[in-house]
Amino acid sequence: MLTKVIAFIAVAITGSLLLYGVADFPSFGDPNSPANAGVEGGAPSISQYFITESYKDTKVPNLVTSVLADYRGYDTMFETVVVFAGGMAIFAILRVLRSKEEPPKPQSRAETFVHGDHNRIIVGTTCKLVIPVIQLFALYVIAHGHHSPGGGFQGGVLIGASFILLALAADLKTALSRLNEPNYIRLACIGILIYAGFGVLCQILGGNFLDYGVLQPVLFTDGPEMARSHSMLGVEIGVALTVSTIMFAIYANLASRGTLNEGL
Amino acid sequence: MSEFFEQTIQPHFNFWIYVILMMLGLWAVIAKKNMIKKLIGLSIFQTAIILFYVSIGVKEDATIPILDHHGPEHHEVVHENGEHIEDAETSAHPEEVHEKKGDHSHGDDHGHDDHATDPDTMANPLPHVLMLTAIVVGVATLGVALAICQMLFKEFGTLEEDEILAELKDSASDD
Amino acid sequence: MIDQLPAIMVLAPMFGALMIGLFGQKDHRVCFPIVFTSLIISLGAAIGCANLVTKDGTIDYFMAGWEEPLGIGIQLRIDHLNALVIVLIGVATTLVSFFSIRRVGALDTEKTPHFYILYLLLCTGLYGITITADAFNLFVLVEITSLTSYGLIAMGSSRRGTHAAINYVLMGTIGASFYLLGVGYLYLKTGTLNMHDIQAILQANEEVRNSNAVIIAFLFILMGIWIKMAFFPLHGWLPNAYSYCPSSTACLLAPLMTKISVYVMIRVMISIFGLEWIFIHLGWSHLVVILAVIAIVAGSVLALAQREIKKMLCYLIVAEVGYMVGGAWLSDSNMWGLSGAMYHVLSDALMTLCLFFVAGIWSKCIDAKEIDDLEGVFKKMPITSACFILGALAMIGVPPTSGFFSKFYLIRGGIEGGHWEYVAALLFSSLVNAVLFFRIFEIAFFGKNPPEGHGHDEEHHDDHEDLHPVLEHEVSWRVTIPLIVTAVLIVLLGLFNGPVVEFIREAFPPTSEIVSARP
Amino acid sequence: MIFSFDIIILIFLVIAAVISLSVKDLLSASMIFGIYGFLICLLWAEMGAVDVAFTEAAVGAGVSAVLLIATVFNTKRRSSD
Amino acid sequence: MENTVTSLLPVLACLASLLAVPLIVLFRKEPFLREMSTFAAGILKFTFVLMMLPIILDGKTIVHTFTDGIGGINVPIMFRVDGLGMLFALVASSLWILTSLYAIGYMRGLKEHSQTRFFAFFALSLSATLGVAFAGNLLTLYLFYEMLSLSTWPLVTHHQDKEARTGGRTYLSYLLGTSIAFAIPAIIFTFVKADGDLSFAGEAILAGQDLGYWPALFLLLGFAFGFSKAGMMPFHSWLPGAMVAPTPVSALLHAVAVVKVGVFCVIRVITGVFGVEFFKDLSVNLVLCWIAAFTVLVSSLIALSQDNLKRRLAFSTIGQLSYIVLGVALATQHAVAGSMMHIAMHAFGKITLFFCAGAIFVAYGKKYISQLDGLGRKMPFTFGAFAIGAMSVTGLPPTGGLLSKIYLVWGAAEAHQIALLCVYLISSILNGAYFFPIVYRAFFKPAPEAEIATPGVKEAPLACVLPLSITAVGSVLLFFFPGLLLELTNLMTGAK
Repeated sequence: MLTKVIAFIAVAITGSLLLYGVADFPSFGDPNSPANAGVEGGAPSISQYFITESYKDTKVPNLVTSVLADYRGYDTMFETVVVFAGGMAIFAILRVLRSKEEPPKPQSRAETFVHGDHNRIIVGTTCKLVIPVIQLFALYVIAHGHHSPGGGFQGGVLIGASFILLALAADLKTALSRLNEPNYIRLACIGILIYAGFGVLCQILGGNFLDYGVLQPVLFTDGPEMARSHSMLGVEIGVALTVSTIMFAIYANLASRGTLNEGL
Repeated sequence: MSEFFEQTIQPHFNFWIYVILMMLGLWAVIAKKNMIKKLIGLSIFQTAIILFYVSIGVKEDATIPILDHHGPEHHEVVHENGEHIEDAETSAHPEEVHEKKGDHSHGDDHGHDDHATDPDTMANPLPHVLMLTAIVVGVATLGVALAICQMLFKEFGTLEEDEILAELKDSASDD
Repeated sequence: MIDQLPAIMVLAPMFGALMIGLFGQKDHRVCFPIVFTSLIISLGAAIGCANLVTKDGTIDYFMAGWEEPLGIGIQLRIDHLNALVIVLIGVATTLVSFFSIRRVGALDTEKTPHFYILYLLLCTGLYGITITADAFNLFVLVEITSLTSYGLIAMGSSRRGTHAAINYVLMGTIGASFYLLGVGYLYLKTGTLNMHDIQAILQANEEVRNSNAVIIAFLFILMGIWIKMAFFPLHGWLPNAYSYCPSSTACLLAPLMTKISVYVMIRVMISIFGLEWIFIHLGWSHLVVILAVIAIVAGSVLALAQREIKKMLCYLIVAEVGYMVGGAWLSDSNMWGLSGAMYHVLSDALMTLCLFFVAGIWSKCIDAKEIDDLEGVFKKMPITSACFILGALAMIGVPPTSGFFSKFYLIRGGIEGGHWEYVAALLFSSLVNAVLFFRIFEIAFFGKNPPEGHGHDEEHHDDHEDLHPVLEHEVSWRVTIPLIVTAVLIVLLGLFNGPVVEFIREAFPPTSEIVSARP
Repeated sequence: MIFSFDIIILIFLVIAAVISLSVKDLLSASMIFGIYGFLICLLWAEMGAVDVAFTEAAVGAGVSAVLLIATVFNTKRRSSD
Repeated sequence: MENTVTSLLPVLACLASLLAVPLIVLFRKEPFLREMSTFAAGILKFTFVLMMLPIILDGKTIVHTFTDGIGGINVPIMFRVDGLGMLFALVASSLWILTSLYAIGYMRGLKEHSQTRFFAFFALSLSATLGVAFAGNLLTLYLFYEMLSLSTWPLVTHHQDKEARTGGRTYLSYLLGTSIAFAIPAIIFTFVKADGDLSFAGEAILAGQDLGYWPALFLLLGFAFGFSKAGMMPFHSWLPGAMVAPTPVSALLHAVAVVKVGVFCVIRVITGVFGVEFFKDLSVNLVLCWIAAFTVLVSSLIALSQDNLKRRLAFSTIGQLSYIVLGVALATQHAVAGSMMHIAMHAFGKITLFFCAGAIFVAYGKKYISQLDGLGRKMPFTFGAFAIGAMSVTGLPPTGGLLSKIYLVWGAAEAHQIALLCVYLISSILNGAYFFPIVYRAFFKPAPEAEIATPGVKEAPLACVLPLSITAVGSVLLFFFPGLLLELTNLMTGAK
């Protein structure tokens, strides 16, 4: 009870403070708010720059992609690293490497939980049909991220989800036989390496880290803008690789309590 | 009351809801005893912040932050708000045509240098970018927290905080 | 090459982590060389940057080359405020990596590569936090350090450790979210994320500067950072998390995490909001100093109540955080408090590192977790104990260790700013530290139950046997060398306090600005 | 952006959050949290943040819910609050 | 205003014993070499000090600065030798040689344990003492002050038994506690007031500053109690507690080095921080005077009631230290001079007494005054020296103690403080009252029955007796040849 009272007081204070701050916000949806249009009397805000100039700079119509992978590419790289770090942290916490400590279970608890004693024909067949479609769609999302919503993260999560689906429908072993443990960690590393590799390549060619414009001679593009555009695609592929493998890894560890021998 | 609503709440409706959601989450983190509940609360807390950020970037009558190459949507938006075109000078109309042409060959960047979109017609992309990051961070955190919860369950056989604390107290007095 | 140093510094540990992921899983022996190489590269780059700062002043590095208009890209900045902090991170992480070779053994050896991956990513995060000039990038990097430290703390922990870890996750995430929220409020009011850009806008525009939203933004950023640094009423997660996790983790986290948070607070105060606005317009100085005083006193008293060595040290960290927060908020006209706080970041990191090293060695080698287990340890492990004494003296504040000088500057700031309660709290805490450590010295020197009679009345100990069993208990050089280096650094930092503080003070606005604006 | 639509989703959002936090069955709570995720994804799509919406649909509603459910399976389904 | 000479000599003098520490540890298995290195370091140190003497007598000061102060914030580690420092260094370093000799005899005679540690910390504490003597600014002074507290702790607790532990605890908690609680704030306050200047060179630090009565009083008391090695009541009880240490430690450290460092610091503060004239103008000196006077009387009375010889000596020391503080606090020319002289005079007298106490313990294992009946006939040299030491401390001719007391009394008269003058006189009588019964007992009371069986002279080992004889002779010589001391004190007080 006491915790509830304390919680209520804390929440009430925090909430009223936040609302106090809200009071002099520009109204919702105001296109002239400082965030959207810059502070009154000052320079236009950076988002205006993005809207008006980014296509010129990068030739990528999806502004979110260009801002994500180019202007704030450094952030995005670390975002990928966050995912990777999360995966590694879960591995470090949960993974049981000495399997003899865990007595083998006669029957999967989850199996009875979900399916009773039925076999998995319907689920299995559906998944067999759906998984390739998901993966195909995921590849489209990654590749078409320049033009439509989507990109490395979304596509990566989708690929990861397809593996999760496989693990749910068949079992974890099947999914892991497609993508085993040392390999998914390696793939995750390679994903970030692709990303950071683009950055380092830029450094080698005399630009700053992630300054894709200088990659023009290497990528044989017409101008720095297209070099940026193409590099972004490469970078997104790296992101997708890491995100997909790590999402699957997180699921695999959480679902099997770190033993990786049976899923849900 | 209605005046209060119109002047204070309505223009900031989203912000009010975000505060409410956030406080729900925070309250759950502090007051709930079950770890899973706490984590759901934490996730709600984080999504509330994301909601807040996305709300910053919203512009009335603006479209999604993807430059239009394929035509109709953008025009429709512009048409719907006839006065908007006048406000925002000549809008993006002529350029749109340009783009349509250049669309098929991206390598061809000549002729696009004068391309300029009216910022007011498009949602602010920056908060979206930031929040993509925040979402991913959120799920990574959730994963780690769930992993620790499983460890907790392995060691204590429960996820209720009061039971865990009681057990810790017992083991401390045993020492 | 030279102008790429900031990026190299941040990225080297990350590449190291990736290399371990690629090659270290099968053969664990390649892990340490990779770790060491990448940390040395980072350290070298950090020293290089610091050197450049000394010569040419501030270094700006624009990620992806997006310079104009300010704020579209991500800016890194190394100036006088953080140049020494990055060197500190480099030194500390390298030293701890040595220490961790042996310490990892206590964990699941199969997880060695994963431990090192987390370790290196944490280093990346720390470097990144320190040099970034982008408010949102800071959040991302904070999350990297948080996630890796959750993993490091929870791996190989005991029951208590796991419980502490989940608390840490909850508190840490709320802290980071508060920070993010504050940045959101700021962004909403200013439309930019670059710290210097925000500052320029705030300074140019009085209406924005004094709006509720900006004040609330500051408050929430501050609260977020305070949670991260375990400032007193928000410190709950720290003692258990740091005292029940593996020693090498504690050695890495305890000295660096809280100190980096303090640095972030000072960075936010100086580079985003501006001291003048904080001290004169807001006028929260007295309130925060009083909070700091409470933190110092409470931390000291709680430390006094502990019997476990590591836990005691953890509560001392809580008290030390109070020192730094208080110091940063003293608002004395000459910025002595602020420079003292910044200097204390360096000195306290080294002191904590030294003490945690020793605590780790003790808990491993002679299985001493409580103070009472330390009977006669001085004789068994003279080198370790000597370093412990040095660290403890620094904590108490005995010259010529750095601890004395940081207290000196802080107290000076307290006197000039008229915060007598802060001065009194510092002295009180020094006294408590003295009591605490001499209690340990006594047990370690005498043993718990000393013989009743006189030493010379007993059968006389032959001098020749006096120091005989010494090195039997002393641990390997890989552990003692970092320890000794740390101890030496404590003294060196103390002896060269003048140049160091002078260097740090270059970062602050000319004092006349603040003085003239003072009511 | 349509104001009424906005309001309706927001209200549903709050309801979903409250239910997900108050239901005692953790599996249901996780599922409702998934619904919450989809609602908020809808909201963002409606606000013009399509990329965020897409990510939230995949990550927030999909993966998060799956991870929660996986953990609930491996631990206890009932909670005291 | 002064002629300064930059020289490494003070540093070398300080380092001489510090460098002996590794040697001592190195030769831990060769007792002879170990003790020789102690000895050699002592002689070397004394030589360095002597080499500086002519320069000082020329009216110059020797300065050595380690780091330059940058921008006025950095207080450098600075050595500076002037008359007062010289005087103290002379006393300390000369007595160290004798004490080393004595310690060798004592430690070997009792077959003490951990002798290596003992000698190592002994040398370390001497370095600290000289560091205090040569400190050129408040910070350096404080640094060596703390170093001394810490390096003497293992010496005090040498026996490592329960008693030593309690004594050591009291010792450190008093010394560290007061220095942290009072001295540091006082130093920093001075630093802030004087705008970054802590140097003793030139004008006194605070001279001419705008300082009110109460701040000045608090500052003064902060220093006086902060440097609690001076043993002012109520922070005196560490000194009797520390008497658990082996006698050479008590002798050198608690009659000479440690306690004198305390009063030395107080003198430095009054002359160097406040400046004698300014100090008097502030009229806070009377408060200090009365605290000191109170300490003098009370400690003398307590000493009367002690049966443990070393404890009686300890309380006597407390009283004598307050003489010195009282003298400085009077702030007249002769009183200050008397104080400075008393450092030396009392050092020789008191160390003799402690040596005697140790010698008695080595030879007969006796600690209590009531056991000493008739012992004088068995140990004529020891008790002869004891008598001389007692005379010197009491202030009777022909010993040096008389001179300093005359100066002190003269100073009191100069300041028109008749009451304080009376304090001096009364306490001198008390001194006599607690010392001479011991001498009387030893020589004239018949020995107890049991011990008559072994008549004849049986002194402590030569290494013990020789030093105490030398110091006793030294006490007498100082009466006849006080020229050097007078010259050095005159350098400080500015008298012709």
